[in-house]
Amino acid sequence: MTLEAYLLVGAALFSLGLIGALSHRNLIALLIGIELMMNAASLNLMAFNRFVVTDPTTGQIFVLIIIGLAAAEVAIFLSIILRIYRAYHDIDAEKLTKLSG
Amino acid sequence: MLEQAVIYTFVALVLIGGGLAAFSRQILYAIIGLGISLLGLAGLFLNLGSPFVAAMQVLIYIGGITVAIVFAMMLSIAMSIRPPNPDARKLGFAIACAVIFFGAVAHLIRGAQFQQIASPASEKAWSVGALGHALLTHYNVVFEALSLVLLLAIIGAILIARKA
Amino acid sequence: MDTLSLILLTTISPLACFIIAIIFLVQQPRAAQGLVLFGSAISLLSAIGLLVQGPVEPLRFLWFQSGAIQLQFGFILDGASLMFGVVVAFITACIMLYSVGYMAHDPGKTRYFALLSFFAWSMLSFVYAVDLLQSFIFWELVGLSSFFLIGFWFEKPEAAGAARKAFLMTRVGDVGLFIGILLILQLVSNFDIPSLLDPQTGLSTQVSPGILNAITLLIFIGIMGKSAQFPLHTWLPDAMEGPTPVSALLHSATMVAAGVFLMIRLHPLFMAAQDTALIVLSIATFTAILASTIAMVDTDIKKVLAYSSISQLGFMLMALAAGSLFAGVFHLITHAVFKALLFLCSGIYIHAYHTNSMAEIGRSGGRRLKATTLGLIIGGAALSGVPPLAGFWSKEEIFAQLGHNGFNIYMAGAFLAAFLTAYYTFRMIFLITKPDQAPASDHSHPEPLNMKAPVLILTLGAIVLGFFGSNIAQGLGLIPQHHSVILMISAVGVVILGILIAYFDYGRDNAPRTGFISKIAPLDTLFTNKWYIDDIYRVTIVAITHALSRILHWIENHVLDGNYDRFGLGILRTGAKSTRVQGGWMQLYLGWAIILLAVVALYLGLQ
Amino acid sequence: MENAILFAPELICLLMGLVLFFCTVLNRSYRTTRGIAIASGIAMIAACLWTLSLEGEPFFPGIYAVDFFSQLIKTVLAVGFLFVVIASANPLTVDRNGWLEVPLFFIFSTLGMMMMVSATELLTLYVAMELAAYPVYIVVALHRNADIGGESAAKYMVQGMAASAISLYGMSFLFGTYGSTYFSAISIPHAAAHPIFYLGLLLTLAGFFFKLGAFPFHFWAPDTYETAPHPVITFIATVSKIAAIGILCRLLSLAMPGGWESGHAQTALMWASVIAMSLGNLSALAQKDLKRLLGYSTVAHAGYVLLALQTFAEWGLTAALFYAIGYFAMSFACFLVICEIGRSEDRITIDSVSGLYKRAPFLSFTLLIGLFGLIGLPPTVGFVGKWFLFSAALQRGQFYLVLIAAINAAVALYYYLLIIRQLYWVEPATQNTIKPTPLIAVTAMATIILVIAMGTLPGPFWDMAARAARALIS
Repeated sequence: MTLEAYLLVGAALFSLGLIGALSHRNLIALLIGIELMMNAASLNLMAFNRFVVTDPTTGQIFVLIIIGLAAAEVAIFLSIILRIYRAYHDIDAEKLTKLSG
Repeated sequence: MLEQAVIYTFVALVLIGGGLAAFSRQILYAIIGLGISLLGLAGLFLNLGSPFVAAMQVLIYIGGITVAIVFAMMLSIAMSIRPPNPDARKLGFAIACAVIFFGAVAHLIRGAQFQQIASPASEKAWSVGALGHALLTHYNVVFEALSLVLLLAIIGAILIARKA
Repeated sequence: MDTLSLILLTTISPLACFIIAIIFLVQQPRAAQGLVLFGSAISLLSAIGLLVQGPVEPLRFLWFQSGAIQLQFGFILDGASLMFGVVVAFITACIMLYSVGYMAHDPGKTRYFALLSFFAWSMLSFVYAVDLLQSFIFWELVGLSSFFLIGFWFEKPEAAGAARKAFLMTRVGDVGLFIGILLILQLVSNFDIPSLLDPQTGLSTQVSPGILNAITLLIFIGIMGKSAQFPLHTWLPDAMEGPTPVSALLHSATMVAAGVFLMIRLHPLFMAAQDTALIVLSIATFTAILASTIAMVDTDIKKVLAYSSISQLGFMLMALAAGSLFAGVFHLITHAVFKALLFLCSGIYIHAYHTNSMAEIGRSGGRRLKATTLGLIIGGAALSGVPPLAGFWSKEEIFAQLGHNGFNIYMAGAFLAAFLTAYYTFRMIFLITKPDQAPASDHSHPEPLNMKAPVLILTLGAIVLGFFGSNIAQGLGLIPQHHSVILMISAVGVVILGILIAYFDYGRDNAPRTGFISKIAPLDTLFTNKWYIDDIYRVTIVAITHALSRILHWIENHVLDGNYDRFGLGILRTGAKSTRVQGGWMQLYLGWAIILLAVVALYLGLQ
Repeated sequence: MENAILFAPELICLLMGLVLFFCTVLNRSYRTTRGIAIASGIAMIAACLWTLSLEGEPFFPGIYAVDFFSQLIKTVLAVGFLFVVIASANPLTVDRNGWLEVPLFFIFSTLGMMMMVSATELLTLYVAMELAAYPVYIVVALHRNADIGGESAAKYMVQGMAASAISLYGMSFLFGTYGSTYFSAISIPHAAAHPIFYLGLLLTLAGFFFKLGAFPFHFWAPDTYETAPHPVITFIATVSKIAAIGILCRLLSLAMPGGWESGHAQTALMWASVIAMSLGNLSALAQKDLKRLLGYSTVAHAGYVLLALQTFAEWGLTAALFYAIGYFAMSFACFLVICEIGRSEDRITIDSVSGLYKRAPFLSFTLLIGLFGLIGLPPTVGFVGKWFLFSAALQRGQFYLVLIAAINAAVALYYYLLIIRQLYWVEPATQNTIKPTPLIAVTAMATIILVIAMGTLPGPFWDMAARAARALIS
């Protein structure tokens, strides 16, 4: 596969993530959508790493760091979901309407 | 030929998994979709020459993050059993946004000329050893900062999820 | 003493007093009062010292420099600023002295005197400013301090409202001025006033006439706001809610005078911009007539004086726009003195009888306050232009200038305004001195000496100041316009006519005590309702602002926060199913941002 | 050793962070923890000042730059941290269980921001950005009401995560265009052949626009401002703004040579600036909640800063830095007062400050000065700062842009004046007076002095900003 094909797959994955992040009502589903978006970036980095860059370590490390940060992010976000769940017994994003006023 | 078929299978996994994650109304299916998609990505990473990153993707992302999401889902299961009402307008808006964005980016990608290198770097540069070396020389700050982020995330997660 | 220390003493001493009073003397109002008075006296003496020394070259200091841009700070010491500086310092001193009595029992005395001092500092620094940006800074500070002083009695809701109105309205003008200054920055990158005005190398030689007209017009918008010219005049009568000494200060030598003084400062630019000058002339004439007609029917003494200020400011701007710097300065100075006098007199009446109504003051026995009534009559006569008092000479100069340049229509307007001025002034005087019924009881209110003294000093000023016209012209380096005898006689005739009608309406023994205008009902209604200008604002600008803010509120709640039913994207069905207003829906935010990014990205890609 | 000196502010930040961590482990009292945090703030300031004139690269070359720009921003960040910790005395709106950890998260977030402004490489920048962001997500969630805290944290975090995912996606394109993550490799003239470079830069900037609360990623600002605990929002509104402006300056300085001429990036930024200031000001008009109002006003001020940055000139960069420092002081003055008067209230409406003049004269004076600054009245830094921003745009001949900004500044007067009216001209609902502690009074005094001093004697501050801008460009 060519670089362009990889990039297009990445763009498609990003767009799918976008759909997930924009259409779902459940906070966990939102998180999944955002994870897809981040993975699209990872795919881009790896593809560039293969086809464009002379020193291939940079892209790989970038992706590893992304994985690590995603883990941290998910930990915090899931704990927030639990906190909300305790308060509401519900994790429906659209019900988070108390804030508007 | 077979190699091509394998790659396209991975691509198909990525996209089908992504589609499942994006469109499924059942959270469990969405998580499974994410897992499939990540698995396909790991395959692509492998194909792009980096078995180590592929392994990490499987271990941490699929083995760790996805499982954590499943646990969170189960802890708040009461709400995720009932599939929320499909909302066509909201989905339509999301698809419209995504299509516009994809169109724009795809257009730009097709128009771009990247300076591709003639031949891939030596086997040695792709080795895990080189990766470890770079992580501890070039990117030592990044590495330290990442560990700090993880520490903070753990403290924070405990603090937030703790019962009052 | 050298010029530098004198000018520093003039401007800095009020500031120093302000800082010391506001920080250290909050608990000692008497000490604060003494200090502020002392500072004001120093300021006055050094301003006089400067005047005696005569005009010198401007002093300039570098305030800030970076690359090509340099901002300077300094003092311009020509005839206009020297003379007007003395007037400002003098009137401020008088009003402070007067305030000692007027505010004797007010709990916020320290704050009051500190603010007065701050006001004096801003105004004096504005008058002496050598740099246009420096002028603008102090111009803003003048507005700011008047905002606080108008709203000084903040327990009264009217006072708070008036202060806000004054601030907002003058700010509308300030935006114009600010944009004008920005234009100058962009065109010539130079704010030094003397070099901007230079006939050989100044602004008028560097830009096209159209641009010059635009710049001066923008500056004039600022002047309109500050000097309360139509249509930005409505804040000024409301500003009467402040303490009367503040009104006196605001209307004579500081706030409103700042606008006129800016035009004096930049007079050559306005003369080079022919179209602007004509616009200024028209607006000023119209304002002079408009304000006088409202003053004819108002019953509140302070409101009458306020409208009279608007009208007299119109006279000054007329003079300047018609081309006579001298007439403008002269009228500014004489007006400062007699208008301060009139306000101080009205303050004594209000203080003594606790009413603003002229008829009430008359009935309560206003004329028993001898010194005050003397001041009122002299000041009123000076305002009307009765020879040989101050106002006569300065107004004469304006008529002469208008006649000299052949502005016949404007001349007619000026005569009409002068007639109306004489009429409403003497209406006020007769209402107070010849009440329709004898005062009921004689509870005499003595006029405190510290209130009486400024009145008497200013009365003297209103009498003699007119004779110093040639000195003022000399100070400016100008020659006064030759007065034609016919013009003089007709001007006096107009004034006498006004006084006679006022006497007929209000002054004689069994006068009808209604104005002649009440016979023409539509006009009477129009004037009483202040030409409906406030109401027009209410139904236009205020309503538009409210509508706009409601629309935005609606957008925030419905479009951005995602109530689907109102969401106007074509592919989305609109239905009345779920009408509940949902707020805080975050995904729509994000979706819009993504679409925007995509559009920008496409725009970049298609280039 | 020399590297350690260059890295001193961050090192002290890190060490003191660990000390604070042990405080939480040993469960010391909040007083002790806060005392240590204050001490660390002072130590950080000292370290920043000590390293102010140093230059160098403490780590692998090209990753991390210490120059006057970074050290100046770090100094402001350290001051901001100190001030926020002082302001968060007795933070009743924060979950009682989380009090001890609040300074800890603040200090690590500050560390992340310090690393952000020194980062000269995409990966470092990304990690530093997340290090700065995550602790803030956590403290937002630590509201004493689990529902409010959870909600606002979830919203804030979803927006933040999405923005950083977009940013990351953009970075991947930057990486692809040049084959390197080093800023030194990324240059604009080379980019003319690469429209995809602009896509990358645009998407990367999106993340920082999120931080700055600038259009089109400003949506989180009002909601989060309204609901987050007061000390937390003080931190977000002051410290993280400085960091965001700093990193925006660094990124845009990449595009400095040729950025103006090429037009694309400039056009996009210009529109972002115009829309941000107009939308922010107009939306603020209708607000009743004081913090929400200030949230919209932040959006508007981000627009003013972009006005200078879109000139792609050294002067504009300097003006933006100068205004950033001034804005820090002005908005801190406002938020300090909010922290003080709203100790026990979740929401501060405009009515909450009614008659504050009688209840707390000094605090209301502080708020007044802050508001005067935000309005842009002389002699505060708001006036001079706006003047510099405007003249930067005028030097590029963008008169109409400045015209829009000037009209916007006039519109803003209206809603600020509403607050001032409540402050001074409305009778207070309650009579209980608020007496700030000496420490808070001194902090308020320092803020006021900073606001006035920068407005009356801008020279030294401007020179510093100019030096920083030069360090950035060269």
